[in-house]
Formats: sequence, structure tokens, C-alpha cells
Amino acid sequence: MNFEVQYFLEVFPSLIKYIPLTIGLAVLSMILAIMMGLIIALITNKRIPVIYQLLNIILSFFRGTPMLVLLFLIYYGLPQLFPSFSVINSITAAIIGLSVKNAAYLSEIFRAALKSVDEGQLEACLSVGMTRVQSLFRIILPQAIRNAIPATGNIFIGVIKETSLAFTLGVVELFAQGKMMASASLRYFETYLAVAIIYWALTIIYSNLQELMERKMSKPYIK
Amino acid sequence: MNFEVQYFLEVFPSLIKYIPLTIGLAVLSMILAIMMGLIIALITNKRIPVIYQLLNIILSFFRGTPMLVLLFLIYYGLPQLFPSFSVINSITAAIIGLSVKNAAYLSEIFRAALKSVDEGQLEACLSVGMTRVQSLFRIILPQAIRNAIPATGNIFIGVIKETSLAFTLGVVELFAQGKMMASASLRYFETYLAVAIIYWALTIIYSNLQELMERKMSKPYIK
Amino acid sequence: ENEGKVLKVGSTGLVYPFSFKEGEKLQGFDIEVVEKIADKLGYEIDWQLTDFSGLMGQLESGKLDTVANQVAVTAVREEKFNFSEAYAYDGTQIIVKKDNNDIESVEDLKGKKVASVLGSNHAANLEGLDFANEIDIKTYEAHDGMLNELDFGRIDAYANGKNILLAEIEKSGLPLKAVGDPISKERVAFPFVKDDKNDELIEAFNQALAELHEDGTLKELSEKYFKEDVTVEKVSN
Amino acid sequence: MIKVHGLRKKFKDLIVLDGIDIEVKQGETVAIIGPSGSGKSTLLRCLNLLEKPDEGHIQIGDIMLNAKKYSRKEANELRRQTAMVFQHYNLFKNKTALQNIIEPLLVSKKMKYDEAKKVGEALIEQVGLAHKADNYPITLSGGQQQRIGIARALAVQSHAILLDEPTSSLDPELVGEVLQVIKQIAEKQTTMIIVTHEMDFAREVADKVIFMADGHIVEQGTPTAVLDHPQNPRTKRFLQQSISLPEYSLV
Amino acid sequence: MIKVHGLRKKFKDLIVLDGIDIEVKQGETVAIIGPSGSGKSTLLRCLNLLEKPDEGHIQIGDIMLNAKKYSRKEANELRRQTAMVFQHYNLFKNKTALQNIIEPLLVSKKMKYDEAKKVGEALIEQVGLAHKADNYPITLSGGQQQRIGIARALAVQSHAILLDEPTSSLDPELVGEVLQVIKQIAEKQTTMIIVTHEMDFAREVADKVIFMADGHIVEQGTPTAVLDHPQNPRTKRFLQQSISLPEYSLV
Ligand SMILES: Nc1ncnc2c1ncn2[C@@H]1O[C@H](COP(=O)(O)OP(=O)(O)OP(=O)(O)O)[C@@H](O)[C@H]1O
Ligand SMILES: Nc1ncnc2c1ncn2[C@@H]1O[C@H](COP(=O)(O)OP(=O)(O)OP(=O)(O)O)[C@@H](O)[C@H]1O
Ligand SMILES: [Mg+2]
Ligand SMILES: [Mg+2]
Repeated sequence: MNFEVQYFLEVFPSLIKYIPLTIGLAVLSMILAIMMGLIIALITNKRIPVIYQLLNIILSFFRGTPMLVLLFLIYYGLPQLFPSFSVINSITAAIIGLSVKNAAYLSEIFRAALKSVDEGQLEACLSVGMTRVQSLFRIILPQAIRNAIPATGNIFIGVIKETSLAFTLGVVELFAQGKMMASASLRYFETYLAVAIIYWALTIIYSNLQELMERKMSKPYIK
Repeated sequence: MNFEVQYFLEVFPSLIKYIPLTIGLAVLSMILAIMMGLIIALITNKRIPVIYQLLNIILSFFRGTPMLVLLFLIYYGLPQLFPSFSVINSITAAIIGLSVKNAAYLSEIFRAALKSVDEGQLEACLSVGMTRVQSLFRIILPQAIRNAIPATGNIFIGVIKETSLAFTLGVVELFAQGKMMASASLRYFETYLAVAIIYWALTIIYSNLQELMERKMSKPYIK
Repeated sequence: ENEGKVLKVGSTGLVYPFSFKEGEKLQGFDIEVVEKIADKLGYEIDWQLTDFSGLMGQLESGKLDTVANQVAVTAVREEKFNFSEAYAYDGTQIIVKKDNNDIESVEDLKGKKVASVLGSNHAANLEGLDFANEIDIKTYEAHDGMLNELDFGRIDAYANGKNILLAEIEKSGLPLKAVGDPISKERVAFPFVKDDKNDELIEAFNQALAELHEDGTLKELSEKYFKEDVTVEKVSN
Repeated sequence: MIKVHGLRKKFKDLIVLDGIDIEVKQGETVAIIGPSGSGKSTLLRCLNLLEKPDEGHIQIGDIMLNAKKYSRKEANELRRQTAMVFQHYNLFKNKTALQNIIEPLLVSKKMKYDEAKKVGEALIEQVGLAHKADNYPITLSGGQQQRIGIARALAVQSHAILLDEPTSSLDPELVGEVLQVIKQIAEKQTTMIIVTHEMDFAREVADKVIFMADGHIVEQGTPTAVLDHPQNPRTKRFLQQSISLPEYSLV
Repeated sequence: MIKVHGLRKKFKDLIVLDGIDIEVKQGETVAIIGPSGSGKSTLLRCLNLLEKPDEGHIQIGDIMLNAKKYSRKEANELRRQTAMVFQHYNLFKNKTALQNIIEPLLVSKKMKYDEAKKVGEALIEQVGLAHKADNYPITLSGGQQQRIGIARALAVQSHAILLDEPTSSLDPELVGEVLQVIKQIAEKQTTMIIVTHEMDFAREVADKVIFMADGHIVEQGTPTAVLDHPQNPRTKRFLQQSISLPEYSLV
């Protein structure tokens, strides 16, 4: 067989340098996505007639469009329509694209999680004189979060990988670096295997963090 | 502005021809993914010590690795390790990659859905003399499916778009055709907008089907 | 006069031996040519790495001044962009497995499975053959696995730029060979957005290129990467 | 003091409250009884606006509200006049027993943490659960959860407490401990309205018993009057059915 | 006929059944009473192997099983000897009332659909719910759900029926209708074990009453013996507490 172990091992140090950028992009996009997703979930939860339908159509666009196309439209398309958008730099555009798109997915997850919190919890809050907003932040959300963690984790793992699409906008991160190394060495298999292993390791690390968090959050729910 | 409407409209007919292939790939991969995902969910649900940990590590590899890398490893990597794999054609490799990867995601969804069915349902089945397998197919699964539909729908929408990665293996479907037209005409914006609209339409059509299905399945649960 | 001015040049870093990374350093034939030109004109280069569709998008939306990535001059591209003079010549080359004796000329491609890659003009050249409809043409997204694809025997032949293919066959050591003469000839040049402001820059590029030809720098670079001079149009064939 | 006048509530076409008039004096305990679906819960829920009434006037303490038109602020003010104890306890699942009691103090009353904790500890002592202060609700028995629910309702020191079948989700053994706590509170001259199926308890604790059916108040008066000498045939039928289960219904 | 000998069950370190011996004759109805946590549910669940017992012998009808070692096949056979009625009904949520009754016939008994439907319709008639045959469980009241649950248990014509607090999730009003159905069945000489808190019902229907506490059988005998003239002090205390709630517990 034709697997060059030497090269395979040498790939890692150069790839590892790009982990901070990948993680940074992913975490920042995720934070924004969570904030937007939560706001959307709270709005759609109320089912205000026209806004609800409109929002649903917009959300289906973001959910339905391939990430690559979305990034392309934001970075190259928008400036054609509105010249002032041309000041957006590539990293900003990537973060906008990643967060908007995943906000659309997260809003569905959050909506379901909010629904999963027993109606009686809100009633109890109101009955002791808390306002709706207070109830939301002190009682409802903390319970909803727990239900939303696994699905949100899936999205985050997705985002980590989707950052690689930012290469279209000129952001060289982990995967882009891997592609470049592969095409310089022509050792695609070794390089891509190394890339896979790094993503795998990131996923495992994150999964463990998530499990820790889940365990902590489910403390009140264990008999 | 520099948007060529004429070209934009002309793109559609050529793209639409590729919808059947995209849908075909997506549906076939999804069916396989669902079958595999269900089997994995049933196995992991039992938490058999060694098998459970092992399976989890394998699953995290498939969940964590970018689809593109996975396809690459399957199509170009495996034959280097096992020459007999070189007979796999590109469509087969794409379907394997798509289904294995999404099976890993679905298994988590199904596991949660199975858990969400009240333990009492299985006990009721057993108490009237049904076996575990009978209980599963007649009572537990039909109830679990209902809980799993929204998340499974998300995955399916994802698969529709992920089929486009098969282009790396030489499978020309909807998005690949779009890319080819764009790079021939250099009209990326117009072409990609058309691509986005078609994916959007597919998403909306699917979402409506899903809502129909959800409504049908929730008949027993409406007071 | 251009002291301290910045030239934004895009490349993919994905095409050996034109534009690739060794460690963290971007290098390759195209890269060095632009660096030499920038030196002459007194520009700092701000390299932007992105994939090929991204390059075209960035060039068009004014985020790049030009692209150094083996951009061949074609009719469609000339509609959108102005080009500098050529700095290299290339052609669409067919390669096959070494032990393949069925294909000895372009005509032998009839009935065979032949691959090309998105975004390259070589795909268009293949489709432009008189008997193209008799060839089973397959397009792939990227060049990545193509040599392996040919080696595994999943395709019969592969068409791409002659300069790339020869360099890669040598480097990879795979049992592949070039067949016949290139089926087309292309000029490789620097594209610029059609804009009066760029005319001056193109003029300066052309001037610099002429000087680099003159003093043998281009020839030297070419031989460093290709072991032959691809910067002049071959009169034979 | 609670005054309700002409309270009406429909769910779509279903008339659930059909003109209810009630007066509860300061410190009085009123028990509401009646068959399932008669509107007892809806009445309580309208009093603290968990359900929006269609028509009528509600006065609790100094706050008076017209169901036809009221502002958000008025609603909040009225709501603060009462605290509710629910059939299914509805403790905050993500908070410990003590935190459940303190939470409304911190949030609605903007009390300092230390002060709130003192109040909370006194209350949890009062319902006999000081040793369970750090338990999460799920680890408490139904009876214990309900006692915490009562302590939480007491904490906010509202004008009146509304209890909706506080013992009917409990195992028979656990009913006693909860009723005992409620009895103590009633004796302290807290204004209370309690919906209950426990006739013996109503007889013992209530100053007034109201029998509801089909969205109407059918009969009201002292416990003896309503429970032992009912006038209305519907009241009689209801009392026969529910006091002496299961013998009667089996014959 | 049910014979249980030396049945033991631990949950981790907690001994829940500590050597239980029971004999129920063909056609007999046995009522089990006892405080919460005494192991009543666990006992029933061990009988049909929903819970795996640690030790002991169980015989139901012709099928005899040693808890220490039994095959899957033996377990299935024993399980078919009984049918269970649950406190929370546990109707199949995705099936209509009639389908709930028919399902075990189609699946466990491999009956033809038409035949099963006939049996099902007779049973749903018997529990008085023919008019609700096509309703899904969620649209039925608790009492109606439990009656369907009983019909489902009857459908498989097992050797014995086990009922675990069949009425304790029900609103007081709905208890009667369910007890009535159970009484009818008891009169038909079905072998039954029923865990219940309804003392009056136990007195009327049971041939034998068993009082359990802490995983032991403390006292057993005729209803009159156990309920009216209990010998053991624990039985006495338990009966005092639970028969006459809430008066006693409040004093
Ligand atoms: N949110 C709602 N939407 C529609 N109908 C409702 C709603 N809440 C209650 N109802 C209906 O209003 C009627 C009165 O219900 P309510 O819960 O007030 O009765 P109740 O006297 O409390 O009965 P129970 O003793 O069973 O608690 C019932 O017919 C019920 O079905
Ligand atoms: N699956 C389980 N895991 C651990 N402990 C359990 C489990 N099931 C029951 N127990 C414990 O076993 C003991 C007996 O429980 P069981 O449910 O049999 O009591 P019970 O007599 O039915 O009580 P109740 O009247 O409340 O239904 C209790 O202490 C209970 O906490
Ligand atoms: Mg009620
Ligand atoms: Mg029990």
C-alpha cells in the first residue's frame, strides 16, 4: 500500500495552527446564531398572524439554501445590489452567513424546547407576581435549555465543519489549509485523513464538554 | 446594477432537469440512513458495555468529519487500502457516504424519540403477552416516529443539499450543474440565486409534505 | 511612484506547481511571476487565497485587482475582463494510464470515459471537439482525486492543462502518461475588471512582463518549475 | 376581601362561567365544591387572570378591575393580590425547595437575598420541611411538594390565597399532612378560596361553602347548611355521589 | 390459581420484597393493601416479570418458574398467564379504544381480524363504552380509559388479572364506574389480585385481604378479619390513617 506515514504525521503541526481560527469562527457564529434563534423562537411561538407566515418563508429560505450559495450571495451578491455592503470583509460575511443560517435551524429547536416546558411553570410564575419576561429568564429558559442542548450540540458540530466553506470568501482555515497541503504534496488521502482526525478530535472534545454540561443541568431532574 | 435577468431566467430550465437526480440521491440515502440509524439507536439504547463505547467512537467520527472528507476517504482512500473497493462507482460511494453519516445523526434523534415514549407503553404490551419485537413495531415505533419527524425533516433537508458534495466524485446534480453554468458564464450571482430558489422551493414543498404527515400522525393525540 | 501601494492578488494555493503552499509559504510559478512584476512596479502584494469560484467573485466585485492562478484567456472571460499579455502558454492535454495502448491520439477517445474539471477551460475544450458527442465526458468538481481516479481505472482518460499534468505525473510517480499533442492552445494571462482605471495598471503589467521576458527571468522561473520554457508560444505542432 | 360581580367566561361556544357573584370577607375561608367541568378551576384562574374573563368586575383588596377593559399594569396589580396553589403543585423544577419559596421574593418583591432567605427558612419550617430545603422538587413526595407550594404562595404575602384541589393529586396517605398545613393557615385568618373534593375538610375549615354546577353558583351558605341540609336537588345528588363512594355507586 | 413462594426482590441495597408467600385459589379475588412504598406494586410486577425477581418460585395456572434461573421462553409463557391493569391506564396511545382491546388478540393470540373485532366489540359493550369505540385514549376521561384498560386485560383471557391501584388516578366522581366494572368481573369467578386504597370496595369484593408493610406480608385473612378486626398493631395504625381521612390526621 501507498500510505506515507512520515508525511501523514508531518501534516498535523501545520493543521493544528489553524484550529484557533476554526474554533473562533465557529464559536462566534454560534453565539450570534443562538441569540438570533432565541429571538425568532420567541416571536414565532406567539404565532402573530402575518409576521409568523412571513418569518416562516424567510426561515425556509435560510434553511433550504446551501451554505455555499448563501455565503456567495452575501459576500458577492449583496454588494451588487447595495454598494455599501462591499465594505464587509470576508470573515464578517462568513460569520453573518453561518449565524443567520443556523439561527433559522436553532429557532425550530428552541421553539420545541420552550414548548416542552410545562405550561404550569409559567402559570406558577405569574401566580406569584412575576412578569412574563422575568418568568422567561428565571424559570422557563433554564428548563428549556436543558431540552435543547443535544440538538444544539448537533448544530454546533455542524458549524465547526461549515466554517470550511468560508474558503470561498478567502478565509483560510483548517480545511482550506488541508486542501492546500494536499494539492502541494498530491497526498490527498494522507492529508484528508489527518483533517478528519482533527475534526473528530474536536468533536469528541466538544461532546465531552456537552455531556458535562448536560449532567450539570440535569441535577435538578435526578431522583 | 449588473444583474442579467435574461440569463437568470434561462438558467432555470437547465437546472430543473437535475432535480430528479438530486431528489433520487437524497431519498435513497435517507432511506438507508433511517434504516441504519434505527438499528444503531436500538443497539445504543441498550447500553451494552463495550459495544456501546465502541459504537459511540465510530459514530462521533462520522458525525465529526466533514462530508467532503468522508466522501473522499470512501471513494479515493478505501481503494488504496483495499484495491477491491475501486469498483465502487461514484454514485454508490456518494450514497454510502451520505447514508452512513446521516445514520450517525439519526441514531441520536431516534434514541431520544424512543426514550420519549412512556415506559408504560412497553409494560402494557408485555403485560398482554406481546414480545419485545412485536411491541416495538406495533406500539413503540409508531409513537416514537411522531416525535422524531421534525428533527428527521431537518436532516432530510440537509441531505438534499449535501448531495451536491457528490460532485467531488464526479456526480453532476443540481448544484454541480449550477456551478458549471456559473463558471462557464462567469455569472455566479445570477446562477447561484437561481440555485438557491430551486432549493428553497424543494424545501418548501418538502416542509408542506412533512406538515401533512405530522398532522396525520398526531390525530390520536388531539383532544 | 507606487511606493507603499498595495496590489491585491488572488490565488487558490491549490494548483501545483503554479500556486501552492509549502509549509506556510505561498509559492509557485504564477506566484513568483507576480512577485517579480510587483517588485518592478513598486507594489506590496496582499495575497488573497480563496477557491476558484471565490476568485472570480472577488475579482468581479472589486475585492481583488487581479488573479494569478493560470487563468486562460477565453472568449467568455474576455467579455467580462481585460487581460494582460500572456505570461505562459498551455494547452489541454490528455493523459491515460501507462499501460493503456488503446488511446494513442485524440480520435481514440471516442466511446471512452474522459474526465475534466469544473472551472477550467479544458472542460470546454474537450466539449468543443468535433466528435465530443461520441465521448463520455464526466465533469468533476475539483482536481483533487483525479490522478487516482485515472489510476484506479474508473475513467479512461483525463484532460487538463499540460503544464500541470506533466509536473504532477512526475511528482506523484503514478504510472500515467500523456497522449498525443495538446488538443488546444491557450494563452495564460492576468485578468482585470473592465474599468478605465485599470488600463494604466494593465499597461504597467505588460511593460513589466516584456522586461522579464527580455532579461530571461521568466524563462528561468519556468525552467525551475517545469524543466522547460512555457513562457513562449511553441511554433511546432 | 374579594368581590366578584357578573363574571362571565366562554371557551369558544362553551359557556363556562355564566355570571358569577361572590363575596369573601377579610380572613374568611371559602370552599368551592361541584362536579367536574362545572367551572371551579376556571373561576379561580379568572380571579388571578391566568384566564382572561370576558365580562364582570373583580375586586381583591384595594384593586378593582373591569374584565372588559384593563391595562397590563392593572392586570399585574390584581395578580399580585393573590397567590395560587395548584393541583399539580407546579413547583419550579429547576429550583430547590427553599429556592422555590425565595424566588418570588427576589423577583416580584425585589427583596435582598439574605432577607428573602430568612423569610423562606421560616416558612419552610412552618410547613415542616426544613430538612428538605436543598432538595429539588422531583425528589420530594407529592405531599411534600404541595407543602412547598403552599409555603411559596404564603411567601409573597398576598391579600388572598387561591387553592385549586390542592390534595387531589395526592396518595390518600399524604392528604392529611397537606390539609393540616392548610388548616393552620386558615386559622391564622388568611383570606382563602379553596376548590376541593374533601367534604369533611370543607365542613371543618370553611366559613362558607359554594356549590357550583354548569358555570352557575347553585347554592351557598355555611358548611352545615350546604353539606348537611342541601336545598337544591343538584346539590343533593352531587353530595350523595361523592361523599360515600364506592358503596352507593355500585348498587 | 396463583402460588408464590419465598419471593425476594432488591433494588440495589433496598430490600423491597423480603420473602413473600401467597396462595390464590382459582376464581378468588385477593385485595392487597398497605402503605406507600411497602412493595405492593413491585409484588404485582414481579408476578408478570415486568420486574425481575431475585429469588423465589412463582406458579400461575400450569406454569411454574424459578426466579433464580428461567429462560426467555418460560418468561413469555408465565407472562401470558396474567394480564395487568395499571394505575395510569397505559392504553396504547396510537390506537383507538377498540383497537386497544383488539391489539393483543391480533398480536399475542394471532387471531383473525374479524374474529378479534367481534370479541373486542363484546368486551367494549361489557364495560359500557361501545359508543366510544373509535375514540383515541386522549379523548376519554380517566374512568373511561381505565374501563378500556380492564377490557384489554380481559381480552387475552389469561389465567389471572392483576390490578395495581386501578382507581387511584381517578377523580372521585369517576371511581364508581370503574369499581363497578371490576366488581362484575370478580363476580364471574375471575382470578384477580388487586392493589387498592378503597377499603370499602375491598371489603365488598375480596375473598381475602392481604396487608403488606416493608416488603413483608404482615397480616392476611377474610376482609372482616383484616379490616374490621386487625390483630397486628401496624395494620391497625394503617387502617386508622387511611379509612377516615381527613378528620383523624388533623387532630
Ligand atoms: N383552555 C380551555 N379551552 C377550552 N375549554 C376549556 C379550557 N379550560 C377549561 N375548559 C372547559 O371548561 C369547562 C370547565 O372547566 P374547569 O376546569 O373550570 O372545571 P372544574 O370545575 O375545575 O372541573 P374539575 O373538577 O374536573 O377540575 C370544562 O367543560 C372544560 O372542558
Ligand atoms: N425501579 C425502581 N428502582 C429503585 N427503587 C424502586 C423501584 N421501584 C420501586 N422502588 C422502591 O421500592 C419500594 C417499593 O415500591 P413499590 O412501588 O412497590 O411500593 P408500593 O407499595 O406500590 O407503593 P405505592 O402505594 O406508593 O404505589 C419503594 O421504596 C420504592 O421507592
Ligand atoms: Mg378543576
Ligand atoms: Mg404502587
